[in-house]
Amino acid sequence: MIPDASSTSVEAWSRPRAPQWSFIASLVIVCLGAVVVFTMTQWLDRYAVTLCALLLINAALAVSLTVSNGLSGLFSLGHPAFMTIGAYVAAILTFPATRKGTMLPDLPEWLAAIEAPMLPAVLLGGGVAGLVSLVVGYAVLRLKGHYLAVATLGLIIVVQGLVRNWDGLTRGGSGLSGLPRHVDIWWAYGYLVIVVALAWRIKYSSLGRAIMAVRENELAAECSGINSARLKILAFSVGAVLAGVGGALTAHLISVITPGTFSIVLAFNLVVMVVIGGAGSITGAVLAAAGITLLSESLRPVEEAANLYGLSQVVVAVCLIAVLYMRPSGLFGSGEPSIVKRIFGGRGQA
Amino acid sequence: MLEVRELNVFRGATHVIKNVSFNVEEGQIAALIGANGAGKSTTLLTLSGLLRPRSGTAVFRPDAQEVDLTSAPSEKIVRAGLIHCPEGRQIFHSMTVRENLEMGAYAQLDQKLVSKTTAEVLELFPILAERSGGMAGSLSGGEQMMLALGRALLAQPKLLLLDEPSLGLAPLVIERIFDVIAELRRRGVTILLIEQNAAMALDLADTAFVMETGSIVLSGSGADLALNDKVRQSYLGGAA
Amino acid sequence: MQADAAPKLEINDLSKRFGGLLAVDRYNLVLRQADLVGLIGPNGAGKTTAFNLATGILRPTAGRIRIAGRDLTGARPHVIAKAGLARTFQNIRLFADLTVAENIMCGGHARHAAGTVSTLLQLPSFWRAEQTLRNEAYRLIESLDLGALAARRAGDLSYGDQRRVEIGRALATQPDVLLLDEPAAGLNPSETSELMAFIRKVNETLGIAILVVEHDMSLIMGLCQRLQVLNRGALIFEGAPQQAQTNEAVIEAYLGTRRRAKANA
Amino acid sequence: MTQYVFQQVINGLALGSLYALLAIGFSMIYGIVRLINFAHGDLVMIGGFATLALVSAGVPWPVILVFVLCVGAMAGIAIETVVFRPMRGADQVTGFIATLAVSIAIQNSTLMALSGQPRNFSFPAFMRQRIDIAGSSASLTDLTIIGLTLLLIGGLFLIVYRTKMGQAMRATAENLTAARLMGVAVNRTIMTAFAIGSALAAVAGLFWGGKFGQIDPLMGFEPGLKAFVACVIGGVGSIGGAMLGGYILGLAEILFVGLLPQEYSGYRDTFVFLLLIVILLVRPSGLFIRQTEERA
Repeated sequence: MIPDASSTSVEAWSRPRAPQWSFIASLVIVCLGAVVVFTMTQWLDRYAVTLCALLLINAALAVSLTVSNGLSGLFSLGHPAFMTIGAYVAAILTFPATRKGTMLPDLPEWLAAIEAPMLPAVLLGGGVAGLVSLVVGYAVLRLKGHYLAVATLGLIIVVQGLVRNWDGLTRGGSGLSGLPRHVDIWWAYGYLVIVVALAWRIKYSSLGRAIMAVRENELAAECSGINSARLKILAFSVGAVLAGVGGALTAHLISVITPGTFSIVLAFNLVVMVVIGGAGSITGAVLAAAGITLLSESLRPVEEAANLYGLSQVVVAVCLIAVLYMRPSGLFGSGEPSIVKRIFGGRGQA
Repeated sequence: MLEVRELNVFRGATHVIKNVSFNVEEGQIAALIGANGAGKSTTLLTLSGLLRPRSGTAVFRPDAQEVDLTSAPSEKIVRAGLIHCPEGRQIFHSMTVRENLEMGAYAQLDQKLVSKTTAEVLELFPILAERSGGMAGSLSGGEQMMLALGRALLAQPKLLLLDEPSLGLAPLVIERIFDVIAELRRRGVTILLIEQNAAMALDLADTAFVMETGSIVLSGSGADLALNDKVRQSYLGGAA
Repeated sequence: MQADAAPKLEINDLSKRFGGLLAVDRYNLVLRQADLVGLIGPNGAGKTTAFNLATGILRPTAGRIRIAGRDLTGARPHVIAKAGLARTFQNIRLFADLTVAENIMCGGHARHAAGTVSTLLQLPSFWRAEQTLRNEAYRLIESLDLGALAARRAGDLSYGDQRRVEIGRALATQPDVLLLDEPAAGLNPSETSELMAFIRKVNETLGIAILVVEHDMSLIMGLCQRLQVLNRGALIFEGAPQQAQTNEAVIEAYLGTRRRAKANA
Repeated sequence: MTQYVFQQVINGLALGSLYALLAIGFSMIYGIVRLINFAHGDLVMIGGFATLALVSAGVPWPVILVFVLCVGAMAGIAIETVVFRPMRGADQVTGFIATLAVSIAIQNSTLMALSGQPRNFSFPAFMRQRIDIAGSSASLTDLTIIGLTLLLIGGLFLIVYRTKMGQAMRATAENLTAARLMGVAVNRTIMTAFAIGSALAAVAGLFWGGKFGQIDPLMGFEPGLKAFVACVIGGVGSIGGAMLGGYILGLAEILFVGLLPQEYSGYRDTFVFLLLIVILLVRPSGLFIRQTEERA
């Protein structure tokens, strides 16, 4: 019954490979970004560079939340929990062995002796966060909508409580300060590039389509042979691994980690970035993260001068409510602007 | 009593009701038949003020009043006497039978009239008197339908919109429900009826409209439509 | 095409109880290759519940479901779908925010998609899998005459087009058995007759066994080789469609008694 | 030992009263508009600061109690009409994000206006005395909180189960469409539910300040979350369940701290939220509501 479509038209319509030049375009843009970063390191002062690094990490975190929330339609607020886990794991590994004896006297011998380099520490941090997310996800992802949101909010409090009370391993409420400053803006930039590339690859693949299908209609997805439980855990855990890495990088950028460093306010801010950018839109998440970080940083001097601490959060909250009123699907919906898609080869459209 | 002109209703981006016009005269039973998804329930929801049309007019004229159904809030429409008994019965499961009936009389201020009507309803459906203290959710499907009808009657309907009263009920119960509908007409209630069981609906109706994909494609007296080939083909189970 | 005599779908004494209500009561069905069976009954008779049981959305209280000889009673829907049972829904359930092409490609995901690692690293096997998915989706889109709509957002399509896309997505899973839940609801008569031709084509040329629930009697009578009538959860009739029209129990439960009274008069 | 346990139980009941007051409002609002109102906890803070302002103006306590009820009701109505009503009909997650935003906005506006410095807060001195009951003693503050809470809850039950408005509220909560078809003015009904729930939360703020002696702009966060846990324990949407859930949570928390060795007391909140996750998984519809399978 199926008419034999001529092979040329099949190819024209259905060529999945991104055109060669879009790979080159991506490379060019990555290099251009690198040039911008290099210029920054030359011209800006240290504080400003650190701020830019934080901005890049925030953008990457927002994109990772786009994978675990935006594509899958899950509503998890658990990112700060995974960041905390990743940060502590990495920090314990990289902490100078000479100071571990005094600050963390209860560490097991083998841990106390380790003084790991940054890269393996970060990867392990992400890995442990990922493992935790598998266990938690198995339990929690059966919940729907705002039940999941509150359960993951509870997860933040559980993780913070454990970290605060597990003195021997974490130094409790006072946290770990004086972490080696292994992370600079280049790490942050590399992290952003990798996260965006991974998110893009997932989104524009059969895997990503299936995850979005679960978001759009779980029952229909299941009845089309898609294992929705597995895909939800996958999306949740990919986000958690990336969050763990982000947490580890942030801790080593600001050289301190406490149980409260990654708080519920951060969860809120990340969700705002995803919602304003458009749930599922990678470009939207990057732009919204940059915009919101810049907005709240530019309000900081005002807060300090006028003694109005909290102003930036009020502004962010009001912006969010305004977006929910006027564009409930965010700036870009769940898609990508066509120009971005043309450059990077978005292959979702026919 | 009811006059609908050029009504257009959208649900999201979907154009569900397309240029629908019809009249229901006082004292009549009008039937609206058609396939699932043709837009019948949407029409009723629009008339009772729960959905707003994009364009068109719908006017309800009980006695000397005139109510614009496209703009009046639903509570005002109810007070004017247009009562909608919705699809799937929609009784309040976790409230008692008595409380459900009280909700029917929610918009009524005249307590004397309410207790008189309550007595009438309980006489019409003795089972409701028997079960008045029990939870409505524990009633059988047929009893729930009677409760839904009783609740609607307590609202003192001048025009009663009935959405699929036979849904999921046994044939005997359906006949009982249809007897009640006929009885209501005798008491002067005007009725607009949606019914899957087209044969029974056409048998009872003074006028009838056939709806397909959001438009009214046929109209006429119930008896005429029952003899119409197209109607027989599509809704009455083929040529008999 | 040589008809395969082994049943593709076999349902034995399937029952489902919700609280005190027996929604499906010992339902039986055997579908062989290229069968085309209709299931009718009043609203609330348990037709959709039977579909939900067969596709694993609900777990049966009792009874067995075998697909191509495999016992899949109580299996999850995606397992059942992979085993060869596809369906459509009474209230269309498309992936509204995805394009028509993407919707159809989702149907092929279970059979063709590359693994997670292969996807993340974009290994050659990933590109091969994507190519296969695309080619299949393209052929299906051509044969369903959806070419002009391929890049449109599924949620923006008309009712009739959405129905066709949903059937296309079900076919993309390459099923042995297709369950259609009120496929003609909301279609006008000319769309309905197109749909009938299409269902017949799928049934005859692909050899897919089809069970269709429908209220539109012209579709049922014009299409089905065999008819089942369900009332209050139980089968009250199974046989040729023409016999159903003269069957007392069926007339009583579904076609209506008053009509008969009128016909006699 | 019995003396100690008795005091712990009274303490737990007092804390449970606070949770119950909050959880009831939370549950009413969820029941009627299916919205998890994250900003509900911040009404505790508003109630606390309103009390403080009235105390420093020298207003007598019974008047303060009435006033705080009114302030809470008005705040609830304001939040409902300005933010939530325009979003009614949006999906649950959108609504939840909006309540999160409202909460953050309220907290930070208060921070801006009043700074984050905690303020001392105290009931009149005589409230600190202890009362002897059957050989054990309990603080008058705790007993007052328990007593007044029971009164307020009793009043609420009267409204909900004995008045026409209450009946309309229950009907709307169960089936909004059917309630509209009965002629219930749902906007007014929903506003009333918000007003009552928020008034109870504000009074909980008054009690909270009195029990713990301090208030600050971020104080509402923790009780807000715990009220949600209490609701989940009792079954979200059920008023009686929310009340029981509040008392169970208060008692469990105090007994967890009071009966386990000292070094575990830091895990109090961890315990509460592990409890939440376990209950969500085992009995998502709560301990007191029978599980039913939906007919798909």
